[in-house]
Amino acid sequence: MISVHHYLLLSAILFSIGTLGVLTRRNAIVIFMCIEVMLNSVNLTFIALSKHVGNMDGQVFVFFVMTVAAAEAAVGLALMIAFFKNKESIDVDDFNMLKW
Amino acid sequence: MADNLLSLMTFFPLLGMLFVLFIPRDNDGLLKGFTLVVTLITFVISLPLAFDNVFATSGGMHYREFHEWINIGGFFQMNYNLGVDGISLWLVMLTTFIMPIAVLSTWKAVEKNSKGFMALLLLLETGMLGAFVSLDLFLFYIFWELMLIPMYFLIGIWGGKNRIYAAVKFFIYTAVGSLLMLVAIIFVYYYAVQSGALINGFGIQEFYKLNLPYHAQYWLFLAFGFSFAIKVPMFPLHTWLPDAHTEAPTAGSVILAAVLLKMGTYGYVRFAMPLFPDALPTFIPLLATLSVVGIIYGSLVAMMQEDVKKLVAYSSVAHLGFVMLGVFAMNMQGMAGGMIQMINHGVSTGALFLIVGFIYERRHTRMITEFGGLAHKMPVFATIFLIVTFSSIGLPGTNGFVGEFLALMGAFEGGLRWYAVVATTGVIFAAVYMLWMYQRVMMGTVTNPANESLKDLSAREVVVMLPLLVFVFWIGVYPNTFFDKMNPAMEQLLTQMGHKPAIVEVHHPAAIPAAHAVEHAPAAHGHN
Amino acid sequence: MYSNLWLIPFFPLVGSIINGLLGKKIKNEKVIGGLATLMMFCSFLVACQNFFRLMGDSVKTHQVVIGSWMSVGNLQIDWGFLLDPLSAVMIMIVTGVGTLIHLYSIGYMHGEVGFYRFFSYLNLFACAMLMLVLGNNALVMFIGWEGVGLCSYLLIGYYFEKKSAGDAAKKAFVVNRVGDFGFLCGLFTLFWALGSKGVWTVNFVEITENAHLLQTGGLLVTVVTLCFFLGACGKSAQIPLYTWLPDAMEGPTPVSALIHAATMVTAGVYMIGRMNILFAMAPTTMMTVAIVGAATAFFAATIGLAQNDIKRVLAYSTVSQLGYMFLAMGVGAFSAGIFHLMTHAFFKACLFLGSGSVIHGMHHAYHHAHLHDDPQDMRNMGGLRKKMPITFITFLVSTIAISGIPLFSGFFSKDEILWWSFGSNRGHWLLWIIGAVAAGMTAFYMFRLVFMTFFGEQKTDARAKDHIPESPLTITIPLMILGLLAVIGGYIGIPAILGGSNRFEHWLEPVFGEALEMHHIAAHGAHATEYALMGISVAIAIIGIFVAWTMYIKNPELPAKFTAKFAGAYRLIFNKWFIDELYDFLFVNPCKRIGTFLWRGFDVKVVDGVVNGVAWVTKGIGAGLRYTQSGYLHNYAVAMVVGVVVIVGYYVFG
Amino acid sequence: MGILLFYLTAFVAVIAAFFVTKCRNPVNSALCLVTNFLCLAVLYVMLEAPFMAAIQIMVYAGAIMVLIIFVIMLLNLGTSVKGNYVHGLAGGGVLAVLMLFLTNRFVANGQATGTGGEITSEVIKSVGHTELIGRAMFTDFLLPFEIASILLLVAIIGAVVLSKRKI
Repeated sequence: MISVHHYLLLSAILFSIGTLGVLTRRNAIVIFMCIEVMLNSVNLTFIALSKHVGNMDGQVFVFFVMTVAAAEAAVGLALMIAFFKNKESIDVDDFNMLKW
Repeated sequence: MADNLLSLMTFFPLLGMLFVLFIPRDNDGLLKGFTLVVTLITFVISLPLAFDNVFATSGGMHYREFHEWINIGGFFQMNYNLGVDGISLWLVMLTTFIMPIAVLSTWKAVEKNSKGFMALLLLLETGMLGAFVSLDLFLFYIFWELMLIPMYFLIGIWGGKNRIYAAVKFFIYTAVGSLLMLVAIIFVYYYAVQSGALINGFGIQEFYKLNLPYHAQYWLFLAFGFSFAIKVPMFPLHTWLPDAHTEAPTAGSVILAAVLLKMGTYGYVRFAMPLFPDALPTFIPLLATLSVVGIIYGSLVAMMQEDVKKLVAYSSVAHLGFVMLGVFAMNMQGMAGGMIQMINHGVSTGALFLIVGFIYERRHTRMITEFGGLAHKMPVFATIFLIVTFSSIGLPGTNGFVGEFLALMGAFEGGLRWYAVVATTGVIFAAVYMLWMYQRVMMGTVTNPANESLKDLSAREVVVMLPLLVFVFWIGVYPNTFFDKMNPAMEQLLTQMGHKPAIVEVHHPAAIPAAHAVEHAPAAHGHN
Repeated sequence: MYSNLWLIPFFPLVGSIINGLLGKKIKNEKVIGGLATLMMFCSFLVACQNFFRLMGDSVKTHQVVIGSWMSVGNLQIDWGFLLDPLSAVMIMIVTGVGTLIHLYSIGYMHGEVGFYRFFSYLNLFACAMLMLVLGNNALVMFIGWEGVGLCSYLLIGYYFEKKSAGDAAKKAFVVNRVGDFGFLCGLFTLFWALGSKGVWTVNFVEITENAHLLQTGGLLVTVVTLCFFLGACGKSAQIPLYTWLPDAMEGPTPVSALIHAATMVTAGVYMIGRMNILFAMAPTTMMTVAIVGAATAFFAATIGLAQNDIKRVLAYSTVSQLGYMFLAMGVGAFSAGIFHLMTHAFFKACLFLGSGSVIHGMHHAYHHAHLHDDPQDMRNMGGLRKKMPITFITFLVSTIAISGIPLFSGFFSKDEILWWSFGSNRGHWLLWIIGAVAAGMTAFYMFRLVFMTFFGEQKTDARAKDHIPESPLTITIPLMILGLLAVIGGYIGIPAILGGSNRFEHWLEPVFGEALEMHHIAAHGAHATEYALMGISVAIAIIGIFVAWTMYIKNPELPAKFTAKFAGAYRLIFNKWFIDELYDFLFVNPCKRIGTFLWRGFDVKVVDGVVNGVAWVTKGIGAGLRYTQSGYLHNYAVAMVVGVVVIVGYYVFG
Repeated sequence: MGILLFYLTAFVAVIAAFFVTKCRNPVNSALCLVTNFLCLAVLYVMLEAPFMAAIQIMVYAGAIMVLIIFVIMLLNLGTSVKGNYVHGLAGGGVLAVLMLFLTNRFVANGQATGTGGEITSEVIKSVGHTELIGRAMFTDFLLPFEIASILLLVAIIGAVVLSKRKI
C-alpha cells in the first residue's frame, strides 16, 4: 500500500531538486521553472495530506497556490522582459542593481 | 463648560490646526492672524484657572476629567484622565501665555511655508498642554511624544544653517530618554498588576500609593530621571540644547526655552520624585551635584560664547540648575523657588530669545563681534534688553531674584548647604556673562557700518515684549500671587514624599515686645 | 504715626518713572531736572518730619509693614520699613545730600544728550538707597543693596559709548556681586542658624532680639558676620574688593559725589551698624573688620599720593576714609563710625562737587579753545583760586575738614575713631599707628591736590587759560551748603573730653547701646592719654600739610627729584600696586580660559564627542552590514535556504 | 499495480525535475518541466483528486508553460555566454543535499496523525470531487477566493504595465 509517507518523501526530493536548480543556475527563466518545481512539490504535499486527513481544505489551498503561481508567472515573466529590454540579458548575475 | 475646561483648552489648538490646513498657503496674513486668534482664545479659555481660588485652598487635583479609553479585557487599561493642581497650573498658564507671543514673533521672521509652521505650532501647543494636564502616565507619554515631532520639524525645516544636525540631535537625545521612560512606565504598570494592587489604568494618583520595593524604585527612578534630565537638560546631557536653540527659529527657541525644558523639571516634580520616594534620597546628592555643576559650567561656558543665542542657551543650563537644586531641596522654599524659577526662566529667557530674534531679523547674524553701540540706534530696544538682562541676572525686584533666592535658601536649609554655597557663586558669573554680552552688543560706539541703519523696535515688537516685562516685575514684586496657589499643592506633595513640609514653629509677630510698635499701613490707602 | 515712611523712597521712584518714560518727550531740561530735584526734596521733607517726630518720641524703634512680599513655608518676608535713630540719620543724609546733588546736576549736566536718562537713574538710585536704609528686613535691604548696585552700573556706564566707562560699570557690578554672594551666604546661614533655634526670621528687629540664642564668639556667628562683612567689603570698596571704586570715576561727577562718596559706598558701614549685635558677638570678625579697615585706610592713602587725575585722588581718598569707618566698626566704635560716615558725606560730597566744578570750568575752557586735553588732569591746572573763588573756598574748607584740623567736622569724627582704636578693649595701638599715619598721608595728598589745582602757576594751555569761568549758581549753592556743613557738621558730636556731650552718640544709643553694654565694649584710658593722642594726630596732619606745601608750593621741582630717587616705589604706587593686573591674572584670565576650555574642550570634544561617537558607531555598523545586501539574487536565495535548513534542522535534531 | 505505477511515475517526475535544473537549453528545461507536471497529475489522480489533476494540466502544463515558452521564444534565449552555473555550484549542491537529508529525516521520523475526516473515498465517489471542491471554495473560502481573483487582476495589470514601453 502506498502510504502518505511515500508522497511526502517524493515531495521532499522534488523540492530539494528545485532548490538545487534555484541555487545553481544563472538563467532567470530556468530559475523560474525550478521555482515552479518547488511549488508543485508543495502542492503534492497538500493533496497527499488532504487525502490522508480526509479534508478538502488542502486541495483548496492547492487551488490558491496555482492562482499565485499564475500571477507570479505573469508578473515575473513581464519583469524579465522589462529587464531584458534594458540589459539584453536575463542572467541573474546582472541583476544586481538592488543593493546598498 | 467647567466640566471639560481642560479638554477644551488642550484640544482647541488642535481644532485650530485643522482649520489652518484649509487656509490657502499663500495667504500669509490670514494664516498668522488666524493662528494668533486661536492661541489667544486658548489663553482666554485657560484664564479661569488662574483666577480660581480653589488652588489656594486645596492642594489636590481639580478640574478632573475621567473617561475610560482603551481597555483590553482588564489586562491593559488606560484612561483619559486630566486634572490640574497648583504645580501644573502656572505651567499651563505659562504655555497658553507664551504661545500668542511666539506667534507674534513669527510675523516677519517666518516667510517660507508659514502654513506648515503655524500648523505645527498649534499641534505643539496641544502636546504641551496635554502633557501638563494628563494624570494618566500613558496619556502623558503620548502627549510627551506629541511635542517632540512638531519641534523636530520646526527646527529641521525653519532652522538656521546647521539645522538638520541640530534637529536630529534634539530628536535622538529626547527619544532615547523617552524610550527609557516608556519601559519604566510599562514596568510600573506591570508591577502594579502583578502585585495585585487594584490599578485602574495608568493613573498617577494610584501609582503614588504603590509601595514599590527599593531596588525596583532605584532602577525606575534612574530611567525616569534620565529621561527628564535630558529634557531639563542637566549637565552633562545638555549638549543638544545649544545646538537646538541656535538653529531653531525664534518662535521655536522661545517655546523650547519657556515650555519644553519645563517638561523635564515638571517631570521630576510630578512623576520621578513622588512615584519613587524611597529611591530619591539615594540620588539627591548626585542630582544636586549635577545641578550645581550645571550652574557653574553653564555660566563659564556662556561667558566665552561668540554667538548671542548660544550664550542665552548656555545661560539656560545655569538657570535650570537653580530650578533643579531648589526642587531637590525637598522643602517649601526650595520647591517654591524651583517652581517660580521655572516660570521666570520661561519669561526671562523667552524674552531674551525674542530679543536675539529682533536683532537677527535686522542683521541676519548673531555674532557678538558684529555688533556694538546699538544703544545709540535703538534706545527702546536697549532699555528693554537691559531690563531683561537684569531679570536674567536675578536683580532683586525682578522675577529672577525671587526664584534664585528661594531655591538657594531652600537648598541651604534643606541639607544641601555646600551645594547652595557653591551655587551662589553662579550669581556672580551670571552678572559677568550677561553684562559682558550687553556691553559688547549695546555699548560703545557703532563700529560696524552695517549697524548704522538699524531701526528701533516697531510697535508690534514692543507689544510682544510688554507682557513679558509686566511679569518680570510682577513676579519680582508680588510673587505671592503665584505662591498662594502653589503652596497647598507643594505641601501635599512634600507630605506625600514623607517630608515635613509645613512650618514647625511660626515666629509670631506677637512675640515682639510692646516696646516696639508695629504699624500696618496698607499701601492702597496709606495716609500721610 | 510713621505710616508715611513709604513715601520717602516712593517719591524718587515716581520721579524716576516719569523721567524715564516721558523724559524724552519733555525735553525741557528745567522741567526734568526740576521734577527730579523736587521729588528728592519732597522725600527730604518727609524724612525731616519723621526724624523730628522720632526725636520727640520715647519709643525709638518703629516698623511699618506695607504688605507681604513672599510667603513660602516658614519664610515670611514683608515689604516693611524700619525707622530707628540709625536709619533716621541715614535718610537725612541721603535725602539731604541727595537733594543738593540733584540741584547741582541740573547745572553740571546741562546740554547732555541723555539728560532725562541721567535724572531718571539718579532718582532711581535715591529710591534704592532709601530702601536699603529703611528696610526692616534683610531682603528689603537687599533690594536696595542690589538696586544701588544697578544704578551705580547705569550711572558709571552713563557715557556708554566710551569703552572704559562700560568696562568700569561692569567691573563695579561684578565686584559688587562678589560682595552680594557674601551677603546671601550670610543671610542663608543666619536664617538657618536662628531657625534651628525656632525663630525663622530675616527681620532686623527680631534678629536683634533673638541674637542671644546664638553662642557668643561661636563658629556660627563668626561665619555669619564674616559673610556679611564680605558683602560690606564689596559695596564699600574695602580690601580686597576695592578696585572697582577708582574705576567708577568714569561716571559723571555728581554721580561720584552721591554714589561713590556720600551714600552707596557707605552702605556696608550702615549694614554692619544695623547688625551690630551680631558683630559684637563675634570678636574674631570684629578684629578682621578692624584690620581690613585700617589696612584699606593706609593702602588706599598710599595710592592716593601719586595720582594725577583729580577725581582718582578723591576716589582713593574715599576708599581710605571708608577704611576708617570700618576701623571704627571693628573696634566697637559704632556711633563714631556712623558719625564719620555723616561728616564724610558732607565734606567728600563737597570735594567731589568742587572737583566737578573745576572740571566743568576746565571743560568749558577747552571746549571754547577746541582742545581735547584731559580736563581732569591736575598737571594742567593751577592757580584756579582766582578764577573760581567760591569753588576754591568750599574746596579748601572741606580739605581742612578731611585732614582732621581741629574745629572742622572731620576732626571730631576721625579723632574719635582713632581714640577708640587705641583705647577700646577691641582695639590695639598698632591700629592707632596705622590710622594716624594714614591721616598724615590724607592731609598730604589732599593738600597736594589743593596746591596743584588752586595755587601756583596756571599750567593750562594758553589758548584755554582765560576762558575758565566760575560755575553757575545751581552748582555753587550746593557747594556752599555742603561747605558749611563740612565745617559745622561735627559739632553735634563733640566728645565729652572737649567739653561736649556727644549728642550724636546719645542719639544712636538705642541702636548700639545694647550690644556695647552686653559685650562690655568701651574705650578706656586716662584723659591725659586721650589729649596726647589727639595732639599727636593733629601734629601728624599738620606735618602732612607742611610737606605738601614744601613740595608743591615752595620747591615745585622737589616731586620730580623725589620720584626719580624712589622710582621703584613710585611706579608701584602710581600703578596702584598692580592689584588690577594681579586680579586679572588670578581670576579673570583663568575664568576665561576655563570657560573656553569647557566649551571647546569639554562640551564640543568630550560630551558631543561621546554623542557623535555613538552616532558614528551606529553608522559604522550599518555601513558594514549593508554589504550583505549585494543585490545578487543567489545570495538572498542562499540565505533563505540556509534559514530553512537551520529551522528544519532545529526541528529534526532539537 | 498501484505501487508500481506510483514508483514509475515518481521516478519519471524526479528524473524530469532533475533535467529541468540540468539542461543547458531553456527549451529543453521547459519540456522536462511539462513532463514533471504530467507526472504529478497522474499522482493526483492516484490520490483521488481528479479535479486537481485536470487543472494541473490545464493551468500549469497548459497556461503557465505556454507563457514560459512564449517568453523563451520571444527573448530568443540560447545558451548563456558566461556559462550555466554560478560560482558557488558546490555550495548550492551541498545545501540542497543537506535539505534533502533533513526533510527526509523529518518525514521519516514523523508520524502522520489526524486521520478520520469526513471526506472519505466513499464520499468522494458518491458526491464527486469537483462538487466537494466547489462547496469548500464557495462557502468557507469565499473571501480568499474573491481576493485571489483580485490578485489575478492586479497581476494582469502589472504584467501589462511592466512589459509595455509606453502606456
